[in-house]
Amino acid sequence: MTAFEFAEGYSAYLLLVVLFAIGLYGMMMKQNLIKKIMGMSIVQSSVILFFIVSAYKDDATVSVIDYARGVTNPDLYLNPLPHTLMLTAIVVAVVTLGVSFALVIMIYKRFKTLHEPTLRELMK
Amino acid sequence: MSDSNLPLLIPFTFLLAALFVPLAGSVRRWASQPLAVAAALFSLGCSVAGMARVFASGTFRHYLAGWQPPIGIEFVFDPLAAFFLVMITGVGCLVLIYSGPIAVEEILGKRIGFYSLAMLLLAGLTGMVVTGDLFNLYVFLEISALASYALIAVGDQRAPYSAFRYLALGTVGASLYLMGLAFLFMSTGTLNMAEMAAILPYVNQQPQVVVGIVLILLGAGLKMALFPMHAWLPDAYTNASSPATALIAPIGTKVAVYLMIRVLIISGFPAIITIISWVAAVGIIAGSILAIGQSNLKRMLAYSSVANIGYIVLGVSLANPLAFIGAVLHILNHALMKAVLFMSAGGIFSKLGTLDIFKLRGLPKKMPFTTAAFLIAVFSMVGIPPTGGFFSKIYLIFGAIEASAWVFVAAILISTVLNFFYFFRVIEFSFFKPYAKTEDPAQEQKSETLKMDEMSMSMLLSTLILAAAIVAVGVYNGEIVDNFIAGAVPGF
Amino acid sequence: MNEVNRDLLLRRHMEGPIVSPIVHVCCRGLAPFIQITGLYVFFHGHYSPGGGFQGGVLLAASIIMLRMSLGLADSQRIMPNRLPIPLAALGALIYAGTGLLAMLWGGSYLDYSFLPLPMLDPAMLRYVGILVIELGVTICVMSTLISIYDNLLGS
Amino acid sequence: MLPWLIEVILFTVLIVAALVALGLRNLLAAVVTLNIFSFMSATIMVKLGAIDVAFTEAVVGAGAVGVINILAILLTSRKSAD
Amino acid sequence: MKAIHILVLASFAALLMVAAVHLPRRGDPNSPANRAENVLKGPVAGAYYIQNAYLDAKTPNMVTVILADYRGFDTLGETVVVFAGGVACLYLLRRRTS
Repeated sequence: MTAFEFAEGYSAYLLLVVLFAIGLYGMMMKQNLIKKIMGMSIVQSSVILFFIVSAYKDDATVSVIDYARGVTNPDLYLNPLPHTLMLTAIVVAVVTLGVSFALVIMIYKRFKTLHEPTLRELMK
Repeated sequence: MSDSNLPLLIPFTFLLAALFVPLAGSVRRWASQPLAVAAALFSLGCSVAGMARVFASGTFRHYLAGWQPPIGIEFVFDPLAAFFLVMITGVGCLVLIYSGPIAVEEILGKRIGFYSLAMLLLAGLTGMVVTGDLFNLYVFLEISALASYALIAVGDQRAPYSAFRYLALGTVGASLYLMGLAFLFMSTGTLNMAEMAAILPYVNQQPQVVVGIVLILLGAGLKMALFPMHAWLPDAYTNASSPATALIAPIGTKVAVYLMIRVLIISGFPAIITIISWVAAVGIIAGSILAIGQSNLKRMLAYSSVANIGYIVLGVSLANPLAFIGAVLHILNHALMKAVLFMSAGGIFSKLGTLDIFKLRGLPKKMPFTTAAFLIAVFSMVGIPPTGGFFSKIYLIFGAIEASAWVFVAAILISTVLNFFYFFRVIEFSFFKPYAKTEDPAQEQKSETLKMDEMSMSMLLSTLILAAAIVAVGVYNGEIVDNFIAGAVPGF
Repeated sequence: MNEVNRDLLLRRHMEGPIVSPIVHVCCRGLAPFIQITGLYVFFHGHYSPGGGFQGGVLLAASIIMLRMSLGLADSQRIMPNRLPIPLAALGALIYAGTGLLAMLWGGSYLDYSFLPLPMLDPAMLRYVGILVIELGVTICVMSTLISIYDNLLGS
Repeated sequence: MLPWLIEVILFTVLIVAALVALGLRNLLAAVVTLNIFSFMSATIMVKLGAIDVAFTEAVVGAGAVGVINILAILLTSRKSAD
Repeated sequence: MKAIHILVLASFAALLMVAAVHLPRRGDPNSPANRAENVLKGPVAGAYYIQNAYLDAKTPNMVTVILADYRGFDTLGETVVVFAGGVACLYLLRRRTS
């Protein structure tokens, strides 16, 4: 395998792993709770994109029937299964985001801060 | 409707109840609890019927939408699932009966939401147990997770922050699970558990499969609060309201253990189980030591949960039949014990107004029946013979001996001694401390004029039933193992 | 700065329409088009990208836009505050009930080819069944998103 | 030309958007950057042929997440310490 | 402390990268998830959906058919997740009545 082919086949995976790590970095290192939530949605996006990349096929079209192509050869269409799974995952991500903002608003109402070290102090 | 609808009916009843509780609750506020209890009872009946059928005629499946896997999703009712389902619905049902009066006290005006979320939690947990599809499992995981975030967030002043930490770690766990699932899906091309178990041997030693399994196990470890990843658990259990803790603590983390067992069975117990068993052994000791340092009763129980999860994971990861039986029996025991302990802690908090271990004086006089139930659970926790905890620990120790892992035997024994220490403090301060020497004379006056002041009838009754169940599990442990668990042991 | 923002936001929502007539008219004019788009996306999900969830989000977006511009009091006529959660339960019930109907008529759960509609072959029954459950999803998603917005604002 | 190179460029923009969103101290600006992030991921999905998912991501990013994000920031604090 | 976190994170990312380069390459029509027959000679879900979605439900958009029919229970779960989010927000933020 040449370096060129390697880049074509695997660059997307590697970049998405980097994105995953960036999201985790945001969740671990950032001290503001809203920043943590942003890290969370970055992590979820990277997983979603990972599945989407896995559904790609060379020379295939989108998974809506093209009557000129017919449906006998599955190589002509993208794999629709990961797309479907990720629709569900996106919905789950959005709802988790809503609940986390509800929690953040509750925390802010009680402690008037979203800065994590301060919150830890207040918890003691 | 035929019999093979049973696996569907169990989560589905909870889903339907979760939808009907807000509708009924907006008409009659009190209607929410009876509806929830009725749904749990119906599911318990379905679980028992399904269990009878499993042990009469073997595993059966329900193909959703009529599509056979791998095209569609299937629900599988096998011996292990049956065991977990009966445990979850039984404990859940009793906790829901218990929660009636205390929910009025602690989460007044939010009862409709509480019962709707409790139904969603149980739907998610039972669905995770019964499903045979790895992505469907993720959906159920998120249902139960969302419900438990919300349930934990209502409690004392600090509850929202601990719920937020749980949410952050839980979402990372779910994302790791999904990432691992992506790796496995891309290298096997299927999401169905049975089919994946058949395909994995063809690709087993490849790095992407190993990493995928590790990611899934990491996600499950975060969800079950395995020792180094337990950061969310103590705060969450301490700060949440009593009914929420009593509902989540016994069964919430166990289903993550079930997920781990499933993944290990699918992947044929790969070599990483050695690492897992060491982590679990460290967790046993560390959880017990951390529990000794606590003065809040609920917090102490939370750390003891961390230690007990270590026992269970150790038993699973030793990968021999005896240890596996011990782990599964300990899951049942721990669910019963933690339910009793947290339920009586809720009762103690509502009557004494404190959970500080050093202020529990006079407890046996004031609440004799609660104390009796509490003591039975403590005996089981420490491992005193007629109770269930003794026998599951014996199985675990025999399993460790069979694997000739003497370090783990030592870990279990040391942790038993530590268990004895931290529970003995509670007993000491509630039974044997003299009434003198308090800084607060008003408090003194109050505890001197002790009269019997028990929990209300439904709370007490469900607590006592569970305490009796602990003894029953101990007395009939041979029958339980032979009839219900032996069929669930995978081939090692 | 922050407190001022917050007060402004809340006052606008509690008391009535905001000052600028341009924003007011634009939002009122735009909302029906968004709603039509949402309905189109929902009904056209069989033939092109789209479906229940996307349609539901678009419908919710139009109503949230009206809430932002008209204020909470005036937009009550479009979607009262108490309605969303029962409506969401109803949406999920439409979905669950369709599946249950199929099960009661002898099939597996959610097997639309067993739906009790006469004179349709199984494939057409599935077509209809998909439309019905997408309707449930639309209702549920729309009302839940509105409910989340209301609750975040009214807390 | 090289179709996958377009993807790499889009992914790079995505990563930069994520880093900027995490780095900005003004949370409102960070939220706007996160909307760019969401839009970029929708674009990548279109490039990879996942039109349904791209449509959902775009609708959600513009219609739901953006509104909820901004609402939450207006109701809490707009400044971040890091 | 910060350095240790970043080190852990970097090694985690490195582990994932090592695993990722062993995955089937992007766009491979013969990867296990994309081909029509698996190693056990059974059908693979993705190819089955492509070939049969229109025949089974008269719907050209395969994703819709999978979403609502083949894997309909996932979507029911998704709807329930949405409902759970709504109830959770209500439970958390609605002021106590009575």
